[in-house]
Amino acid sequence: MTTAGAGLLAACVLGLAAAVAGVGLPRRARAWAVGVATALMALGALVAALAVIIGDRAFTARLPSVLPLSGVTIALDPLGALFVVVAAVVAVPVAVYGVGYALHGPDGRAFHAVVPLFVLSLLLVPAAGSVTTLLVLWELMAVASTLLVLADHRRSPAARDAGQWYAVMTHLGLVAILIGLVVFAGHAGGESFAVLRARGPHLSSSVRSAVFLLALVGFGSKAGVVPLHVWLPKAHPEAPSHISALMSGVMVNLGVYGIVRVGWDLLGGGPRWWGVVVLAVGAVSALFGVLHALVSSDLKRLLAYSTTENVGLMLIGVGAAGLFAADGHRTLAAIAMAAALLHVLNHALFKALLFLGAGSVLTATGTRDLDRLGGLARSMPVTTATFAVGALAIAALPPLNGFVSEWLLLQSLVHSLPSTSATVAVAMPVAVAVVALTGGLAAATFVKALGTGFLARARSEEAEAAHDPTVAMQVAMVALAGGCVAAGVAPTVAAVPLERATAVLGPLSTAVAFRGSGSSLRLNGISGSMSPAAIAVGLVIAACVVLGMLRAVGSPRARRRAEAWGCGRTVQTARMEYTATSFAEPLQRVFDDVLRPDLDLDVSHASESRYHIDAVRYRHGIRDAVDTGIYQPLLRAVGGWGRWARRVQNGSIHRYLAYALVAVLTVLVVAR
Amino acid sequence: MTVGDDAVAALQVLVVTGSAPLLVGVTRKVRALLEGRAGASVAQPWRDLRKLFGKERIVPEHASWVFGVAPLVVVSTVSLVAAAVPFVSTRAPLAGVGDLFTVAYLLLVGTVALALAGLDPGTAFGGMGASREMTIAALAEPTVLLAVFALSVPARSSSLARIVAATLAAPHRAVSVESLLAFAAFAVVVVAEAGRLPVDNPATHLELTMVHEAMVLEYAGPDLALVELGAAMRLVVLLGLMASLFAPWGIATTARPAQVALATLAFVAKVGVLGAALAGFEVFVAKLRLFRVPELLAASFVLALLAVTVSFFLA
Amino acid sequence: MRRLARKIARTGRVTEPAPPLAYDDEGCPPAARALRGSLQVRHVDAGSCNGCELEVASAFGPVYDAERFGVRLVASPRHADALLVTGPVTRNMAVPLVKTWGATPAPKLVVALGDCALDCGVFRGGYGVAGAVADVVPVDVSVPGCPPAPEAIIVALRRLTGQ
Amino acid sequence: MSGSLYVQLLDLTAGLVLVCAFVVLWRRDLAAIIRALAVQGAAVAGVAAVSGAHHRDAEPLVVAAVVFGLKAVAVPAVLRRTVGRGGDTREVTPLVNIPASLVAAAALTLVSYAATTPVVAVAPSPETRTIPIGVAVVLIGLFTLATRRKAITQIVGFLLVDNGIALIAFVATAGVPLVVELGASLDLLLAVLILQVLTVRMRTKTGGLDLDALQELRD
Repeated sequence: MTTAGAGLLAACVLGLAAAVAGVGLPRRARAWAVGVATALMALGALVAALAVIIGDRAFTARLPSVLPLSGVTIALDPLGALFVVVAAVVAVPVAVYGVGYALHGPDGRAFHAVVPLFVLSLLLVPAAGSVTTLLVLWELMAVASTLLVLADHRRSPAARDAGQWYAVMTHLGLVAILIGLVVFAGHAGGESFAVLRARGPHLSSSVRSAVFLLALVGFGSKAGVVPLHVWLPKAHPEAPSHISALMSGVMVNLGVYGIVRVGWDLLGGGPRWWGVVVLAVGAVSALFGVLHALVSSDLKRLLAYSTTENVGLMLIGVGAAGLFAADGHRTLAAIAMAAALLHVLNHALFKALLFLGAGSVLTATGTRDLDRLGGLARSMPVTTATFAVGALAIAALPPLNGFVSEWLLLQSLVHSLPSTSATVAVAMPVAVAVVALTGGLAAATFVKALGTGFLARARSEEAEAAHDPTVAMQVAMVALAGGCVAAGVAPTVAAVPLERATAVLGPLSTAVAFRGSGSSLRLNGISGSMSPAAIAVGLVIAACVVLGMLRAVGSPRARRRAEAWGCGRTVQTARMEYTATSFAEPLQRVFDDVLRPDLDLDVSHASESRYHIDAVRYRHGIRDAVDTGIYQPLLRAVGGWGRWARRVQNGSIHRYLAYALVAVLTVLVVAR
Repeated sequence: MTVGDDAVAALQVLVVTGSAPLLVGVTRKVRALLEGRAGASVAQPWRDLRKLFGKERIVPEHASWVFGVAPLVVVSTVSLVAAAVPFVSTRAPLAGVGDLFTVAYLLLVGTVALALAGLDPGTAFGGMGASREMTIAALAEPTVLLAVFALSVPARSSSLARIVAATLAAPHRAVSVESLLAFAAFAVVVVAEAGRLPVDNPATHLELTMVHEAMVLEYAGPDLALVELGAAMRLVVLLGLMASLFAPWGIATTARPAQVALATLAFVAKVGVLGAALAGFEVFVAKLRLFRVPELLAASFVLALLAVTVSFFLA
Repeated sequence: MRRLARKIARTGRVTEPAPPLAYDDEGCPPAARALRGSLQVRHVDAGSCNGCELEVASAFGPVYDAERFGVRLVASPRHADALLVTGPVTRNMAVPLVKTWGATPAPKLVVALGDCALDCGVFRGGYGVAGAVADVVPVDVSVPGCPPAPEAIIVALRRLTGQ
Repeated sequence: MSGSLYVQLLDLTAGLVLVCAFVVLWRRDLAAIIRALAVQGAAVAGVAAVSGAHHRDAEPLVVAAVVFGLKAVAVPAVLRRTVGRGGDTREVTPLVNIPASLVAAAALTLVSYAATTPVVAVAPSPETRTIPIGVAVVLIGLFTLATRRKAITQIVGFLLVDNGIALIAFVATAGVPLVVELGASLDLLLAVLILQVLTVRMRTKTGGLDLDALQELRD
């Protein structure tokens, strides 16, 4: 038995054991046992995935007896292995975090039994080797995550609503995937990925396009792309925080995985417009997501919208890769795809970290509202420091990891010109502009989240009394922060795995994105290099020199603490601070036409005189335009249809018999 | 005899650091002269810094470690940029950093650090400044990256050394349509990023109109000196980038000491001329309302977009 | 724009030549020596009638141009070396003045400008007046006059910068 | 004139035509808009002059002189007089706000580039490569007509369309016959004069140049 097989088997066994332990063990031991078993399970899968990547050989296994009719096919190739690595790298710290979180969050038997199953499904989906296997694991993942979203439903009614939305959206997505893959398998004459891969490129173009679009819709709904993202800002804030970390950090990635796997592996790539569609979807998601993240003052909602944004960036990379591949630019395609895949890893690291940070804040203060937080830097130093690393990384600032993938993405886009195709020439400047605007707004968003949520003065008593969470939770956050720094400084380690992962994709095979030479990252085929390590070292040296100079000129080192300068005001309170809402107000005003905020200002005057104001009430809210513009009318229409259906179906047995008669008559007439 | 690459990098940092306060002195002097005043000596900003380094440090009572670290980050990032951009020599002193995208993001690090420090003390004005600064930075970002895009198309690389070398090899490119459009776009961005009129008034005393100044209202003594030095160096770096990208003549392509010395002089002269021009321009314009700034940035964005488009279609 | 350019060209320099520096060492407070030729001033109006403000504005205007001697007005006491206080200290401004003084990093100076700042002037004994500047914060330099002429302000400031 | 210098000059003048169209959208001040229009007229004349100088042909030079006199001097002067008679000097609230119009105009430019690629591909030459600029200016002119409220800016939009067409005519045919250009120019001048008379009458009737006021006439 190979290492990969042993690792996967161990993961499955440990996962099931953890689920059993969750049900069976007494309350005190439960969290520990489940946490340790889950972490070990993730490690097992990590070993398996690394073995596949290092050996550069896919691991396949057929287990005909596990499922009736079709059996289970496991096929872990380097592309899938990369996603398993991402899932495992996030799952280990999350499992550790979960041990500490159990003291504050849901702690029931069912909850502890479902968490390992969810993690197991996340680890196994990229290893699925046939349509049935994929669909079964996908459904396991969907059901498990729905249950976890609902975990807190007793405490918050919003969780029930979120769970409902999530269940509906995810199953509509499943239906799309199901139809797409079944059609695909039907035309290809087999359901294992090997058969699909062999036949996919030779199917008629209409079938291929239909399968691709269905897969895009189905996997896109899981990835949270606009306009299928509506469940995301509802479900992620309500789920327990480490579950949100798994959902945002890992599960949405699997949507991207599905699009890449079906579109550019099984179908073998397609015409130019596939790339353009994915690119457009990515661009819209990135901008829409970041704009809503910018104006959210609920920390977890902000992070959820930022997930939509980051998925958008990944899809820009995937779409650009498809576009370049269709034009025959393999090198550029490989760089764009590598950028997208590297961003998958980076996003998993920092988004999980940020959600864990948000969870720590939530347990310490009981609120996610940035307008009521603040001052945590002094009361929760570890959480603040790790959250700061995550925030700076997601804002794509060097020398952290978000910058590396953004740089790669920009390089691939920029080197597309001069090109002979007008589509490329129009799409690329727009894509660069979108990436740039998204990056700028993301920086503003996370300055807001960090600056108003963690720095400044406490805006409420709860924030004042906060303290860092338990050791297990701290360890998890520090580990992820370390991951962000490591992936930022040494991205060259990822060169080979990315090369092997992109080589799986037919149209991109044999192309190499970048190589590490020394500490610097050198693009292959085009001129471009960047050394994150040099940036980090340079910054440290510069800072040391500056400190040395300060010492040399005899600057005083002691600092006097003094009251903040408030223009001589006699009283200065935290209520005078800029809040998260006020921080985002100028940008919200600039993008008024897109965000369409609801503003409501009531001024009531004193009864004696109109010149004396009694009270001013200002309300302000921003609703998701897609939600209010598309889904609410749709829901109303469905509701209306339901009412009509109720009239038809009133329970009278005679009427039902009459319907049957009409049906029979219709069949007779039609089939005549 | 040749000058080593590390020596060139160190030289660039020294030149930028040394000339930054002088450039501020020059802009103030030009402004004073145009206003009919005599103005302070060009070296006055250096005197101000020398004094500030010896003064007391004050930290607001609710501020965290971010407040103390931010000035260091500002100066470090801009120093690193100064070492990496081919101001004096195209021999790419720090190859891993001398990429236009990297430079743009490194400068953003300084902005973000200062914005966080503005929020940190928990005052109204600090938050206001941070909010405005990030608004402008976010809206300027598309222009920056598209201008980078336009410049990197002819050179087939976003490496600064390559762009400069390409322009040196084909000087007529410097007056091509795309280059002029990119120059115009870049000029607007420089004004916005350096916090000059008409986007921000560095000499304002009214807190409500402040952007950059509002963020640093709390800094005193050596911390303030670092913030001001960082801002001045940023201006030199931005103007130097403009000079290197659009008028790279004089930049050394070999490591001979004479050429390097000449290149240093050329750099100082170019930045001085650009600084004086900026100060002269500032006399003629008034500060824009904050909500008119997006219009200016949209215009610069369009110029940059046109530069990219034109570089493709007229090529 | 063209009109402004023509005006600038026609007007030329209006600053009057600087009189020789009357520098007497004992008149210079020790804190001023640590400043070494650079003085950032935060102006505090503690309850002035605005007469002194006009003269301060004039001292920093084109004709007297205090900036050429290394003096600059700044927006925050944190950036300042000296507080330029005008007017008698009113009850409402006493606390803000103390806070401003506290917010200024050492070494710091206080310049009391005008007769009111020195001894409350015509407002002495007024119901809203808390006292002279020296009653609230330690004063290092006094500039008498009601209001003091710009030349007097310039002389006092030059003594601090030594330029 | 050497080949590369000619291409460069042609590109610069054509680029200037496009930039002026953006300036028209960007500025609110009517005087600045008219100035941009005058510069644009001069640039259109410049295109004709450059191509005439390159092909050593006198006729385009004459056309250029006529176009310059008309588009850079006469028409702006007429417009300036209309503005100078009082009333509003600013386009205060366009139907589409300024950043959005600029972005829209950029999109129009991209569209015109993409749409004219096949046309340029028929006969690629330095002249035909500037056709997209002409098309873009026409589109921006139509956009101005659709989104600006003041009568003056409406006329400006109309003139933008005309400048765009003139540019296309110069570069697509390597020069327009003198007679045709003269005829077209005179028509244009006539149109502007008529529009000016109309705006003056409108101002005397309604007291302003806001076109929304005309909607009330229907009621």
